[in-house]
Parts: sequence; C-alpha cells; structure tokens
Amino acid sequence: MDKLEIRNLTKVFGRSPKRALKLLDEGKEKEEILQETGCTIGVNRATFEIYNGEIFVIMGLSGSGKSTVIRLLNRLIEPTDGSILLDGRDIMKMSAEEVREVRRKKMGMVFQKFALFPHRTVLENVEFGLEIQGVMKAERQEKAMNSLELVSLHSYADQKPDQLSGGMQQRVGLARALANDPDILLMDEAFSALDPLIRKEMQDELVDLQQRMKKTFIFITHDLDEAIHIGDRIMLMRDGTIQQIGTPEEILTHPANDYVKRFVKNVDLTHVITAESIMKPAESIIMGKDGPRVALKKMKENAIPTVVVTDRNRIVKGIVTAEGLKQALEQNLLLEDILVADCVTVSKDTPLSDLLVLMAESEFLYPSIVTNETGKLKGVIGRGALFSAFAGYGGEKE
Amino acid sequence: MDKLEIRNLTKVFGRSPKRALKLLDEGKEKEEILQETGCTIGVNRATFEIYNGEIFVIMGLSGSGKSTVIRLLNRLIEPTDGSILLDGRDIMKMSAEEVREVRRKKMGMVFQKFALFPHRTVLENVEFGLEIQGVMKAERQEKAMNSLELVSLHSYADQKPDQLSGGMQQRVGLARALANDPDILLMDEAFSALDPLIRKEMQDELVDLQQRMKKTFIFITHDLDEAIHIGDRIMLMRDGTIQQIGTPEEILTHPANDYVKRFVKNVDLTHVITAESIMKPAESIIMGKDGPRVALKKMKENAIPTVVVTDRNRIVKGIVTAEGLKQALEQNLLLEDILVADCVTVSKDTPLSDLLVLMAESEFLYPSIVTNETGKLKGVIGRGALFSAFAGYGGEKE
Amino acid sequence: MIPKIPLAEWIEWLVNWLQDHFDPVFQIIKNMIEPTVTFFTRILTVLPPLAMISILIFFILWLTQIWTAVLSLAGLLLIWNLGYWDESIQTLSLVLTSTLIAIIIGIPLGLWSGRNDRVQAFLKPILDFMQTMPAFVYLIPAVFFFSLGTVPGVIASVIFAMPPTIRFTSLGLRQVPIDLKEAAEAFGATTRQKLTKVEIPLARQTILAGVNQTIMLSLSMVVTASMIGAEGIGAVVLESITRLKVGIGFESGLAIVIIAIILDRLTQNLNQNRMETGSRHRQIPLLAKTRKWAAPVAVLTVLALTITSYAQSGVKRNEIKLIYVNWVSEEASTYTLKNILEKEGFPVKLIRVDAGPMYDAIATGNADAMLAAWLPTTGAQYYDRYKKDLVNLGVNLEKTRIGLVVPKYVNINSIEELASHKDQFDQKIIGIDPGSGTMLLAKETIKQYNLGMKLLEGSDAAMVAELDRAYKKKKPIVITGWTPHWMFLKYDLKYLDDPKKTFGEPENIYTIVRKGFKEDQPEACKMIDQFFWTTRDMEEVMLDVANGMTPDQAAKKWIEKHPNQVAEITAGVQKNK
Amino acid sequence: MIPKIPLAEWIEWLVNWLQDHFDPVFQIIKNMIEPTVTFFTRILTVLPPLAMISILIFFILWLTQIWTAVLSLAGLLLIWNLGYWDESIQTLSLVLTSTLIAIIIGIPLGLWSGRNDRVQAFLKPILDFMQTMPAFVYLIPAVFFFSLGTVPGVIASVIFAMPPTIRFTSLGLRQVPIDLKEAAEAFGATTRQKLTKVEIPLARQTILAGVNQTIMLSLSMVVTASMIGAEGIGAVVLESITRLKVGIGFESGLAIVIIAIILDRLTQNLNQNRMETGSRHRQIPLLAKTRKWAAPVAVLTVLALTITSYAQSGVKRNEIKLIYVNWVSEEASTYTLKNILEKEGFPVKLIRVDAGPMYDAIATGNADAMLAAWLPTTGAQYYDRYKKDLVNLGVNLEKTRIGLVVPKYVNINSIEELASHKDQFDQKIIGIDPGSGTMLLAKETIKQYNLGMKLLEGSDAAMVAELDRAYKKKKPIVITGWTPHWMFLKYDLKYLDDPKKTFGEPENIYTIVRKGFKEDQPEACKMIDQFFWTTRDMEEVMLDVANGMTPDQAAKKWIEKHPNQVAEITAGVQKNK
Ligand SMILES: Nc1ncnc2c1ncn2[C@@H]1O[C@H](COP(=O)(O)OP(=O)(O)OP(=O)(O)O)[C@@H](O)[C@H]1O
Ligand SMILES: Nc1ncnc2c1ncn2[C@@H]1O[C@H](COP(=O)(O)OP(=O)(O)OP(=O)(O)O)[C@@H](O)[C@H]1O
Ligand SMILES: [Mg+2]
Ligand SMILES: [Mg+2]
Repeated sequence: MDKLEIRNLTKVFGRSPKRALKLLDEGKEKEEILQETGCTIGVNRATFEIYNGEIFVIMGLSGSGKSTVIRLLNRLIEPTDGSILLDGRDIMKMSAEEVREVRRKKMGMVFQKFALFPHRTVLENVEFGLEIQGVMKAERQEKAMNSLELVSLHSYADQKPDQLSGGMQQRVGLARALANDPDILLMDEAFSALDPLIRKEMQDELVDLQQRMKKTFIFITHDLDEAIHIGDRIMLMRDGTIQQIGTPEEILTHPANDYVKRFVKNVDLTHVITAESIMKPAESIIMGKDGPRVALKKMKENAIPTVVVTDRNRIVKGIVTAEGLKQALEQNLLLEDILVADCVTVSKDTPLSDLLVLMAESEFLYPSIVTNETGKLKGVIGRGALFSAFAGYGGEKE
Repeated sequence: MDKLEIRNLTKVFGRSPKRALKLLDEGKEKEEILQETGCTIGVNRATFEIYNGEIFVIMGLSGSGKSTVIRLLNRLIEPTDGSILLDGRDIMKMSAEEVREVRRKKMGMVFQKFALFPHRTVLENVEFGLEIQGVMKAERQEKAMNSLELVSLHSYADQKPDQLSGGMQQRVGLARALANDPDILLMDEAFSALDPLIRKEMQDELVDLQQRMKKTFIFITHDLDEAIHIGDRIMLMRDGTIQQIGTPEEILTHPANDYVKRFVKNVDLTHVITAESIMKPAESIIMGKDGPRVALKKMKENAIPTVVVTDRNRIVKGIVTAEGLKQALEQNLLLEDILVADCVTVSKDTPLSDLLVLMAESEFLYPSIVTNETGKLKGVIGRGALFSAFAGYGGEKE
Repeated sequence: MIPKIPLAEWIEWLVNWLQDHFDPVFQIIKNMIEPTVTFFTRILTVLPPLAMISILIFFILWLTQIWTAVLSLAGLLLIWNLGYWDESIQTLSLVLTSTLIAIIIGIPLGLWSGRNDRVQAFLKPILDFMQTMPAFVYLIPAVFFFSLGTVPGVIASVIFAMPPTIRFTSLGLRQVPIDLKEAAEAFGATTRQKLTKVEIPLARQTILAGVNQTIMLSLSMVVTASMIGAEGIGAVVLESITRLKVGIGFESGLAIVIIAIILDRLTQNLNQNRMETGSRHRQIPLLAKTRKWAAPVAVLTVLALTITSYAQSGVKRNEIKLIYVNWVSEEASTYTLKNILEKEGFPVKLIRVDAGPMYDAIATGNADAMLAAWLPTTGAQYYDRYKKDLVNLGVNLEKTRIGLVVPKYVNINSIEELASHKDQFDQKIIGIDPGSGTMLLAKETIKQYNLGMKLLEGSDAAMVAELDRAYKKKKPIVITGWTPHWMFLKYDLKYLDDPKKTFGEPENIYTIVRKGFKEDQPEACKMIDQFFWTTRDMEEVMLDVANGMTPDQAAKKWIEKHPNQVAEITAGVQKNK
Repeated sequence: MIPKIPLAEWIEWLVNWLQDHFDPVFQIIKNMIEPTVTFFTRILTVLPPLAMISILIFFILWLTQIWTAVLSLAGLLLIWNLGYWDESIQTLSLVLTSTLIAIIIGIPLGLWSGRNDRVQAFLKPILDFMQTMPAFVYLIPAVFFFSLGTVPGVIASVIFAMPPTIRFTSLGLRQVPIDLKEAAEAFGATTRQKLTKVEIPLARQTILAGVNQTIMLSLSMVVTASMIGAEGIGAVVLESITRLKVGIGFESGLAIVIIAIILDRLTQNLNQNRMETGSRHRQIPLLAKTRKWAAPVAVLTVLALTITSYAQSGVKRNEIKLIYVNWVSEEASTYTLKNILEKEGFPVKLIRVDAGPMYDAIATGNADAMLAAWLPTTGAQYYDRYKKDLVNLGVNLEKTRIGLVVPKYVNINSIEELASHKDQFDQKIIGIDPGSGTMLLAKETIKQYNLGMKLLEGSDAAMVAELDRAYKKKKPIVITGWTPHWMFLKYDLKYLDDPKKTFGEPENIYTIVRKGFKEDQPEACKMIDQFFWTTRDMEEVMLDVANGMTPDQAAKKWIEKHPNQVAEITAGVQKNK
C-alpha cells in the first residue's frame, strides 16, 4: 500500500519561478537558469511513491534537492507545483489545522542542521513535540527520557544544546523526533555526525522500529553502505530530478544511466549481491532414508561432485563428497562417517563478499550451503558460481 | 620533524575545573563528574605529536573531545592546562598578536557546523581570510574564485549561504579555509555532509595537497574508511583521553584495548592489509637468458608450481607453470610460447579484498604477481597465502 | 499657489467633536486607569516607608543578586532621606500603570507586526507619530477629555513610551532564526505555541530591552505629566525648576533616576535569570534556594497589602480632599487644617496644584475644600468663572497686604519719602520673580511715585537672603513684601505707607468648598467653616517650615501651642470614630 | 534619625564651581556644536524650499523605493504648504546634529559595552540617569554654561537621545552568534576587523533600531529644547500651546512627525538595502541602476551647496541679526525693517525669542538690533537691568495704547458709562490670555470703575473671532484692545475713555542696538535708526498677515505701497554692494 504518493512535485527558489520553469522546459541546465534568472531549481517534477513501512532512502549529489523534497513532504515549504497524497489525502489541499495534525501525529522530522532550541535544555528539547500536543508533564518527561536513553544522552538531560558536541546535538534531534512516535519519520542526514559505533546502533534501532512498529522512514544519507544496509528502496536525485528508484540491488546491478553508474561505481557489489541470487538448487539426500548409493546416483545424474545431506525436515546436516562416497562404498562405512559437517553454511542474504571470505578460509574445498532462517536447505553455491559472480560484479577498483 | 607537539593538554568545561580535575585523578568517570560538579571533561591530559606534512586523523565517539582538541590547537578555547608547541614555540604563551599571525598564516580551520557569515555572499565568505590579511580586492577575489572552483561552487558565488544546501555550505567552508593557503589545516568533520562523488574528489584533493605542498592536515572524521584511506596516522579518543595513536594498519591489526577493538570491529581488514604484507619473494627467471630448464630447476628446488618471468630489468613478463614447462620440454617450445601473460599483476599496496576478487575472477589458476610502481617484480602471492590471510583478518561479520 | 491647508482648523474641530461625542468612551478609559494607579499607590503606601522598603528589598533579594538588593536599598533609603518618599510612590504607581498598559497593548501589537509585514508598514509611521508628536500638543486635548490629574498623564506616558516595546518586540521576532521557527512548525506547533514556546523566548532579550526603554521613557514623561496635574515627584521637579532651584530639581530628579535604576535592574535580571538557569547559584547564595517560594509569597504579600489598604480605605472612604495652590502661605494653612481634621478623626488627602486647576477641581467636585481663595483681586479671574459651582464659606484670614517693606530701623515711613532717600538704598528695590502680581504692582508704584529706583528681580528666597544680609549689618534695604509672610516674625519689619494706593486694597483669604460637601460631611464642613486664624498664626507655621520643619511638623507644633484656637475651630464638632 | 543629606546644596555648589572653573571647556563644546548646526541649516536653506525639496526627493529616490520618495514628497510639500519650512529646517539641523553626536559617541561606547561586562555594568545606571533625569533639571545649568540658544538644546537632546544607541549597539553585539565570532577569530581577525566585518554587520539591524530610537527621542526633545531658545518648529509648538491653540500645535507637531517619518524610512531603508542585496531591482525600477552614482553626486551636491551657502555668507558675513519678541506687532515691524535692509543689500538674520532673552541677546552682543522695546512700562524690567549694555536709538513707533475697545456703532464712549450699560454687553468683557499685562490692567479697571463685569479669558485670536461675530451682527461688544493691532484697520473701533487712567499712559516703542554696532555697520545702523512708522502702518502689515500672507509678503507689500516712507528711512544710506 502506498503511504505517500508524490505527483509532479516541483519547487523553484527565487523571484520568478514561472520563467525558470519555462527555461527548464526548454531544456536548460540548473546552473544556466541560475545565471539567467537568479532562480534555483530545487525539485523538478518528481513523481514517486513511498510504501507503507519501508525505509526509503534518498541519495544524490549535494544540492540535488533531497532536503527540499523532504521539507515539501511535510509542507515546511510550499511547492511551486505538484501534489502529495498522504494515505490518499492531498497534503497541499489541507487546511492549516489539518497540516498541523499531520505534523503532530504522522510525520516526525530530523533536521540536517539539527535546529535545536538553544533556550531549552536537552530534555525540554526532546519534550517539545509532546508538549505541543498537550501531553502532561510527567508523562512527556518520561517519554522524553526514554527517547534520550535510546541515544544514550540521559545524563546530559539538563544541559543546554550548546554545551554538547556536534554528534550529541544530532542525537538530541533524533531523540526529539523519536519521542513523538510518528508514523513517518523524515530524516535528513540524521546520522551524518555520528561516530561508527553509535551510528551502527542507530541503524539497527531504525530497522528494528521499522520491523516492529511498521513505521515508514524517509532517509537521506550520503553513505552508500548505509543506504544499502538499511534501505528498502533508494531514490537517486540529480539537479532536482529523479534519476532512478529501486531496491539497492536493482540500482547497483542495473544503473539507469551514467550518473547513477558513476554514483555507485565505488560500491563493492559483492557486499550487496546475496547468496540467494547466485545459489543453485541443491541435490540432497535424506539422512536415515537414503544411503550412499542414492547419493552417488544423484551425483552421477547431475554431474556434481558433492551432495547435501539433510534430515527429514530438510534441516542441513552436512555434505558428502564423491571421494567420501567411494570410500564408504569401498569400506562399507555409514553415511554419518563420511559426512562433512563443517562445510560453509550461510543464510540466503549473506553478501557475496562475506561468502567469499568464508569459502576462502575453507580453501574452497566444498561448496557453500545456503539455508533459510530455520536452517532448511535452500541451495548451494559452488566455487565456479562464486567466481563467475565476482567476475561480473566485482566493481572497478583503482 | 614534529610540526605540533601537544603536551598534557586538558580542558574542563564548567565552573569548577579544579574540582573536576581532582575527581578525575580519583578515577571518576566523565559522567559521574558531570553529575557531581556540572563540569564536562573535554580533553584529558592529551600528549601527542603531529608530524610535518602528514594527514593526522582524529576519531572517536561523539562527545569524546575531538572538536575540543582541534579548537585548542588554534587557541579558540583556552585550555585548563597543558601546552602546545608549534614549530617549537608554545602557542599558549604567545601574545594575542602572535596568535593572530599564526591563525592567519599557519592554521586554517573548517568548522563542524560550517560557521559561514550569513551577511556575506559565498564569494565574500571565501574571501574573508584574505581580506583579513589585507590582500587587495582583485587578487583575493581571484584566489577565492579558484578556491570555489575547487569545490565546484563558482556559479553560486553571488548567493547568500542560506540559499545553499547543507553540503554546498560545507564546501563553502572548505573553500574558505583553502583560499588562505595555510600550512596546517584543521578540519572538523569537513566532509560529513558531502555526497560520495564530491567527497571522493575532496579526499583526493586533500592527499594531493599534502603531497604536492607538504601541508599538514588534522582531520576529524567518523568514516573509518575515509580515515584509513587518507590518514597517515589515526588518533582514537574516548571521553577526552587518547586511546591509541598509530598508522591505520597498526590500529587495525593491533588495537590497544577493547574500545579500539570495538571501534574497528566492523572494518574489513582485507580492505586495509595490502598485497605487500603477505607476498613472498618470487623465484624468477630472466627471459632471453634463462630457459625452461632453469625454470624447472628453480621450481623443484623451491617446491613451487610456477615461476615468474622477467626481463633483464626485472620487469614482469608473465609466469610459466610446471605443466607449461613440461609441455615445452616435450614439444621443444620456447619460453615465450608457454608464457602466461594474463596472470593477475597488482601493485604492492593493493588491498587484499581487491586481490581476492581479481584472483577469484581468474579462478585462482595462478598466483598473483606483485610489482612496484615501475612494474618491477616485488613478490608473489599464492592462493594459499591469500586464503590464510583471510582466515586471519577477515573480520567478524554478522 | 495652493492655499494653505487648514489643518489647524480641522484639528480644532475634531477635538471639539470628540469632546462632544465621545465622552462616555473617555470616561470608561478614565475609570480603568484611575483605579489602577490608585491601587498601586495604595498598596505601596499602606505601610510606613521603612517597612515598605524592607518588604521591597526582600523581594528584590529574591529576584536578583545580593548587590542589586544592596544598591536598591541604598537608593530607596536616599529617596526617603531626601523626603521624596510619597511623591516617589505616586510616580512609581504612574509609571507602573503606564508601563503595564504599554506592555499589554504593545507586546501583542509588536508580535503582530513582527509576523506581518503589512502591519509593520502600517504601524511604523504611527509609532513615529506617537514618539515625536510633542506631548504638549495632545496633553491639552487630553485635559479636555479626561480633566486634569493622573489619567491624562498616564495616557501621555503610554503614547510616548509604548513605541519601543512594539518596535523591539517586532524586531526580536524577526531575528529568530528561521530554522528554529521551521522546527517548531514541523512538530505541528500552532501559531500560538510557536510564539510562546519558541519565538518569544528567543526574542526575549530584545523584547525586554524594548520594555526597558518603555519604562525609561515613561519615567522621562513624569515631569511633563505633572504639568497637567499628575501627582508625584515630577511636580516637585517642575516646581523647583520654575523657581530656578537647580539643587532641589536635581535631588528630586535623582529620585526618578533611582526608580529607573531599580526598575532597570529588575527587568535586566528577569532577563538573565532565564538565560542561564541552574548555574548561577554561586552568585546568589542567599535566597536562591527559597526562590520557588517567591511567587506565592509575593502574591500573598500583595494580597495582604491590598486587603489592608482597602480595609484602611474603608475607613478612609470619605476622605476629605483638601486642595491648595503651590504657595508657602497656603501650604501652611492647609496643613494646619489637615492636622486639625485628622486629630478629630477625619481622614484627609492633600492635593497641590496651580491656581486655575484648584478652582476647577472644587467646581467639578474633584476636591472638597480649599483655604486659598485670595479675593477680591488675586483669585478673581478664576473665582468669577466658577462662582456658580462654588460654595464660599467666608474668610479664614483677614487682611493680607502687599507693599514695600523696610526693616524697622530704617528711618522713613512712606513710599513718598523713598524718592528722596533712594541713594541710601543704592536706588534698588529688592523684588521677587518677574511674573508675579506683586512685581507688577511694584513697578506701577515706582512709576506713580516717580521713585526712579531699580526693581531687582529674583525670587522669594533670594529676597529674604538679601534682607537677612542687610538686616545683620543694619543696612537700609527696601523689599517688596506681603503678608502673611514669615519674615515678619523673624525680622522687625514695617510696611511703607502707600498714599496713592498703588498696591491696591488689602485682600482676604476665603474658604471655599464644593457644592454638596456640606450635605455629605456636615461635621467636617462645620470645622472647615470654623477654621480661622491670623496672619501671625500663619507666619508662625511658615517660619517653622522656612527653618527646616516639614509642613506637617510645623502644623502640629502650632496646634499644640494654640489649644484654645483649635478648640474654637473644633467647637461643636463630633469626633469622627 | 539621620539628617537629610544636603544633596541640593552640593549640587548648587557644584554648578557654581563648574561655571567658574570650566568655562573654557564649555566654550570649546559650544564652538564645536554651533557651527555644525549652522552648517546644516545653511546648506539646507541656500536654495528656495521647492528647489530644496526637489533635491532631497531626488536623493531619497536614489536611496530608497519610489513610494518612500512619494511619501516624503507629500510630507515635505505639506510642511512647506503649512508654512513651517524654515522652522523645520532648523529643527532638522538640530536633530541631525544631536543624532550625529549621539552616534559618534554612542556607537563606540555601545561597542565597548557590548564587549565588556564591566563597562556595561558601569554604563547602565548612567544611561538610566541620562534618560530619566528630567531635562528641565539640566537645562538650567546648560543655560548657565552655554547661554540660551541652540547649543544647550543640542546637548539636552544628546543626553536624552543617546542611550538607545548605546544600549542597542551593546545588545546587538551580544546577540551575534558565538560560532561566527569564533570563525572570525580563527582566521586571525583583529578585534577591529572582527567588529567591522562580522559583529557590526550582524548586529546592524539592532544597532539601527537603536539609532532610530535616538532620532525619535531627539525629535521628541525639540520642544523642550525650544524652551531654552533653540530655534525651530519646537518654538512654534510651544508658542501655540501656551496660547492653547491645539490646531496650530498639532500642525507644527505634524511637521516634526513628518521629519521623523522621513528619517525613519531612510534609516530603515539603509537597513534593508544591506540585508538583501542584488534582488530588489523589481521594487526600484527607477534609479536603481544609477545607484552607484549616488554617493559621488551626493558629495558633489553637498559640496556645491556648502560652497554656495558659504559664498553667500561671505557676503552675509556681517549679516545683521535682528531679534524680536514673539508678538505679531513686532513681527510686522521687524520683517518690514528686514526687507528694507535687504533691499538695500544688507543681509539680515531674524531671531525670534521671548522678551527676556531678546534684551539679553542685545546686551551680550548675540544680536545686533531690536525694534521691540515697549517703554517705559512693558519692557521696563529688562531694560532697566541691561540698560548699561544697550544703545537706545530712540522711538520707532509712537503712542501705543491699551484700553477697552468697542465697535464704533456702540453708543458709549467712556469706561465710566460702561457700568450702567453692562447688560447690553451681557456683563462680559472679552479678554485675551490670562497672564498678559493687558488682562491685569483690565481687571484693575473693572475693580476701579466698579464695573461688575466678567472678564473672559481666551486668546488674541479668540477675542478677534468673537469681535468678528458680534461685528457682523452689529451686536454690542467690549474687548480688551491695544494699538497697534490690525483689527483697528479691519473694523471700525474706538477706545473707551479711561479717565482714571487705569490702563496707564501710552507707551512708545524704541529701537535698541548693541554696543559697538554703530561702529561695525554705520550704514545699516543709520537706516535702522531712521526706521520710523505709525501704528497705522504697522497695522496694515499685521492685517495682511492676519489675512494669510506671510510676514515677508506683507512687509514687501507695505514697502511697495509706501515708497516715500521707505525713501525717508533709507535717506543718505549707501547701498551695500
Ligand atoms: N561550550 C561547551 N560547554 C560545555 N561543555 C562543552 C562545550 N563544548 C563541548 N563540551 C563538552 O565537551 C565534550 C567534548 O565535546 P567535543 O565537541 O569536543 O566532542 P567531539 O568529539 O567533537 O564530538 P562530535 O563527534 O559529536 O563532534 C562533550 O561532552 C561536550 O558536552
Ligand atoms: N532557501 C533557499 N533559497 C534559495 N535556494 C535554495 C534554498 N534552499 C535550497 N536552495 C537550493 O535548492 C537546491 C537544492 O537544495 P537542497 O537543500 O534540497 O539540497 P540537498 O540535496 O539537500 O543537498 P545536501 O546534500 O547538500 O544537503 C540547491 O541548489 C540550493 O541552492
Ligand atoms: Mg540537504
Ligand atoms: Mg565535534
């Protein structure tokens, strides 16, 4: 279900938006228009949807209109043109009263430049949204404290923002938005000033919130890894226009144009492509039911050097190799005796880069087994498949 | 040569620094001291040096005192204790006049929160430092324009900072510091709001400046990759104290304590460890001088399956394998005919992760050859060496 | 050429029209302002000065730092020591009222204009108008509309003092960083919440600086306000200045300045307190911990004072308003009557004004009684005008006299002799202030008698000083004198005969009460009617005052020394309970 | 009890001491302020009003938007139309001078106090003092120190008006975000650079708001300043208000307001221009593109005007300063003399003051000549005092007269008859302002003749209005009249005989010049000496003025109509080149 539908959204800064739009239609560049009219194109006819409960990441060069889009979403700035439907209702047509309700209940925001209130303590800053909604003091203080604890700043509750470091201030901004518990969170480079440890924590928190509470996040970041890590879909912008929207994999594997390609050039695709996408269906035998012969037969039929052993529930037990089988037949050993249990087993969303390392550690002796969350067999990845994947996605390195 | 020597630098924010220091001596934690005295420990007896012409990166949790250190360096804030020697002279003992000279000529600064002058246009902002020094208008405008071009903002020269996006503002701050052309640049999260493309450009620019102009950079960042990429040495801070100082590799391979370990945990060491550190000396034969027999002999002597072929200047030509040699001897072929020229050849500072990909693409058929900048042979890396390196540094993945 | 636009006529017409048609509105305004001023005056005067100072200092101590309190204490004690306590309280009440009104109107207007460019553009010239249109111009209409007294004073102060509050509220609001406004909006703040929670706190410093200016300007209007009868220290300044007494002018001006400094410190502290919470306990070790009690205690105290004052005023409700003109002679009689009335249990309020307003006040019922009608000459112009609205109770002092006066040791007895002896007097007659009636008559005299002497101008005080100097050396001197005057008690003086009667006939001083006063307060009226004394009595009191007593003390002394006379005055009057 | 601190005495002593020992200092100050005011007045008056207005509007157009210019044009034309152009220019000069001084002193002080808490703490009470110590208090010493005129006016304005500039400069500086200050420091800015390049530009809005307040307050002091002889529109306001002419008071007050609004708009525009550069070309399509020429052209214009005015004043160097008292009669004679002198090539400057200062000015040499010495009665007090420093050139108008006046159609001829006919006049005599000598004499008359009539107070204008009304209906009316007065020309009137001479003997009007004038300007002095005319002549001029002409026009008209008389006056005088 679409949470937000954005249609034809346009924002031109400056005194003569009409003229700028005309020039835009004539195919002029953003910078030319700036020179000619003094108007800056913020967003240029953007049309897209944001689904309920997703983490929607916006990326793009600096000045490409990301912040402008996000501020248009909660109508902090009025668009030059276009409409935004929130749960089917046009935000642009709402009365001031309704917009206020939306901002209070449905949309929280973390600002790129923090925008903390210097006259309020950290706690009072975090309380702000609740105070606005008329929540009682005790209750809102409690909620705010919880929110502060989430960003580990509870011991600074009584300080003023200007006594905090940049990263701490950003976290206060984060806590302030979270305290409100809105459906949609607009986060404008919300993690940019955080150190890696806290950033990781925050990312996890975000994903957790999304999964547990089905919240929707619209998240601007400059960190591709972060985008790929937490984003369900990524939108790439340039000079106000949308270049591509898609899942991280789509964007990485099928960049829509040169700009996107250049943008993702430095990403090691192998961190993104998962085991699932290159695994092959696995031939397996069931322990206790099938014997070495069945295994051998399967190997021969499929011309493969190993076969996976599962139990009756398809829970993986290990693999057997052709040599092992030969040995078993020769020495009449049981399947258990020749079972290789310490082969590499990964879940289906393990990135290739990790897989490679794991397999390298085991010297590529056996193929990797891919399982789902419950440990059931999903497929296998042989050395060859892995290598050819790398040959395809390895990215250009300098 | 030491550019800066920092001795016992201490900064306590708040009304009773003495008491705070005493508690600190008693081993209290930063947060405890805050609760008890209302004082915040900014920096706690930091002693370190910064060498001439290096990129010195400071990292650490948010609130760990990085910005405070950097602001102490140019005496924007007065330390509670300690001394800072710049080229052997104590900054703390300088007169206001001298400090001003230092700030004008020797130290530039990029602020974490940009600190652009809202009443000046972008160009005027960038001119500021030169204007202060009394540079003539035409000259300083030219320099400022150059600086702006460096950050690709020349077309916004006449706008006011508040008309720019966050990243653009950060670049203006960058240009402002660069225009001054100081010996030492203090950069407080100077790239945090930049998109990946521009960030890469800026990083390269930085390294370039360092190498061409022998400038010294003190660079705060939260991006470990960036730190490793551009940093000559990294200092890790926590709660105002220095945890470790060292080259990226030192820090990654020998973290001083648990905190550092946790901090670098997520770094894929294979991005950092270079080919040089795991290569073996290569057995080689010289094309045109040695023949297949020599090669075979060397193989046998050293029990290796391949041998590298170079010309007389040790420029690598390719490798020959045992099978190839056998074939040559059997069919009386020349060395040229069995030479494998398309084997993986890398420079000695290629990270292992890249190497792995390259070798995987070539299906680990041959070992990789490591050369120096001029293409001379330095060593080889066999499959086994690579795999065991991965087993050692591969990092913990979840 | 375009003819001159008859703006003046239009305005005069407008003023008349307003006077005719808007009276009810003006009455409503008056009825709102007057009680407020009275309220402040009442609660501030319910306790004796030193007690009041203690209470005030206690609160200042609570609100601010110790040394502000010390400074304020010193200032208030100085005011009290200089003897301007009551006047200062009246001034303070006036200023508090105007400031209050200016803030109540000004801050909303400022907020509005801070958020709306059109309003700002509209208000700007009006504010300019308010600040630069000379107060004198609208004070006259203000008197037409509100009659003399505190009310037009307050209104003039508000008009002059309000603009800074509006301007700086607007400016402050416009200086709030836009991203913080946006942040508030993004959380769904209503316009009102944005104002109260973000904009006003952030603009606070600028707004308070504006309010501070409003207080200052309103204090600077105190003297102007006193020109139209507003009571307080301004009247003292005005009086001293018209008498060229720079010293007293400065003294009383200083009282205004002290009030200003205290109010300034208070608003300033209000400002800082909010700016840096939590961390200033080192500076106020004294009462900081009990600060949370300040508000409730303040409310209770004010309540208590209010109740007390209004309880007292329950008794005082039919207070007798004695009005008098600003002459030493009338001061003496009025204070004496006041003390007699009070001894008999009648509460009295004194009002000091110029001659015109005195008659006006009785005629309009704004005051009850006066002892200062010099008739038939001096007060004639006013008396004739208001005659039908006055009740004349008859003479309270007979035979005032004006003439040329010499010490008894001088050997001439008539003005006619003077011409031939003028060299003895250096050909000089020592006069008083140029404008006074006495001087005009003296000039006439010189002409009529062909004296060929020079009439020196100066002041009452200067003349007496000159007399004193000559008297000590037994030098001949001739001065313009009048009875009653205390100098006749202090020195042996005599009038020179005036055969041509150029100084006119002797006058009597009459007691006048308002219509209906007799019915309202028969006992008091009887006593006022029976008040009668001689120039000698009056001079006794005046002499004591001239020697440094307060009028009250001098009056009490006279009452003590003349029990019989007092008995006559109070004869047949029932004491008030 | 502690005795009263003798503060008043100390102050009086201090004032005397300063007067005795610091005179050179005061002279230096005076010599700095006076030329500045003169400078402004000169360059603003060198061209006729309409030309000057054009130039001003042209510059306003350059500095601001079109509609500000339109507004200013309307305002200036209104001032001109109402006839307050010259006075407004004087006021403007005074205000510009005080504002300039206030800014020159105030901004550095403000900057200092903005950067230093100790200075701020020290200045605060002083600023409070400056704003709240009533101007009246220090105006008197100011007169002692600087003598009457513009200088003490400027000083009083500066004292009262400077505090906002200091306060808001300080506040503005304190509000500059600390991180921007740090940024400036990090680039090695000196304290001065930090101030000029970062702090002041960022505090600009607040500082200008303070300056704006300074301008407003300085304009609000204009009337007060005029009380001590500062020329300008304030004097008009004061005059009209003492005569209770609300309309004229408002009109002239409006001129002040118009100046205020224009100055406000200008400072405000200065403010905005800097705030949003580059992007306002849509609002000022007119002269924006030539804006860069504004500064040089302005400098050139001012230079040209300055040179012209000083070149003119090169001729005018020995300008004759005619001083006159603020009565219509003296206005007529002085303007006539002025025009005659000018016709003969002698530059003249007119100074209008109160009676006392007029004599004072001649005696001290601050003015050259006056035609307004009513002797022996009216001006006696002053004349006697300064006699030894004056040169009396003899009578210029004979037989002025005061008395009761009736229209000729009234059938009585003597005051004695009046008593029995008083019902015919509703028992009323129409008088003028209560304080005037005429009224005192009229009262005396009523008493002496036992008329039993009521003397109505009002004003000259009101009396004439009343007369006009009665005259048209041929109703009997009796008024207090004096000659010369234009009403005698307009209406057929007669004096009632005054057998008891209560109105005194007729006076003559004398011409008086300063000592040494004859030697300095023998030709002009001769002409002034020869100036002589009759009440009828004077009344002619006065009537024209009363009918709406300016005094200058009326004087010129008279000169044209009476060539013979003028010839007599100028007989034997060499024309000035
Ligand atoms: N002006 C100040 N007043 C009081 N405390 C301060 C002030 N500035 C910094 N601090 C405190 O000093 C400590 C170090 O701050 P600093 O800004 O150096 O951190 P940082 O390492 O730069 O963090 P970040 O990565 O978040 O920018 C923090 O705990 C902060 O609260
Ligand atoms: N208030 C404004 N006035 C004029 N132009 C503006 C304004 N705000 C943004 N712009 C312009 O709009 C364009 C888009 O700005 P925006 O802030 O959306 O960029 P962004 O994608 O968020 O960049 P960044 O990653 O640097 O934050 C920029 O070119 C900027 O100059
Ligand atoms: Mg942005
Ligand atoms: Mg920092």
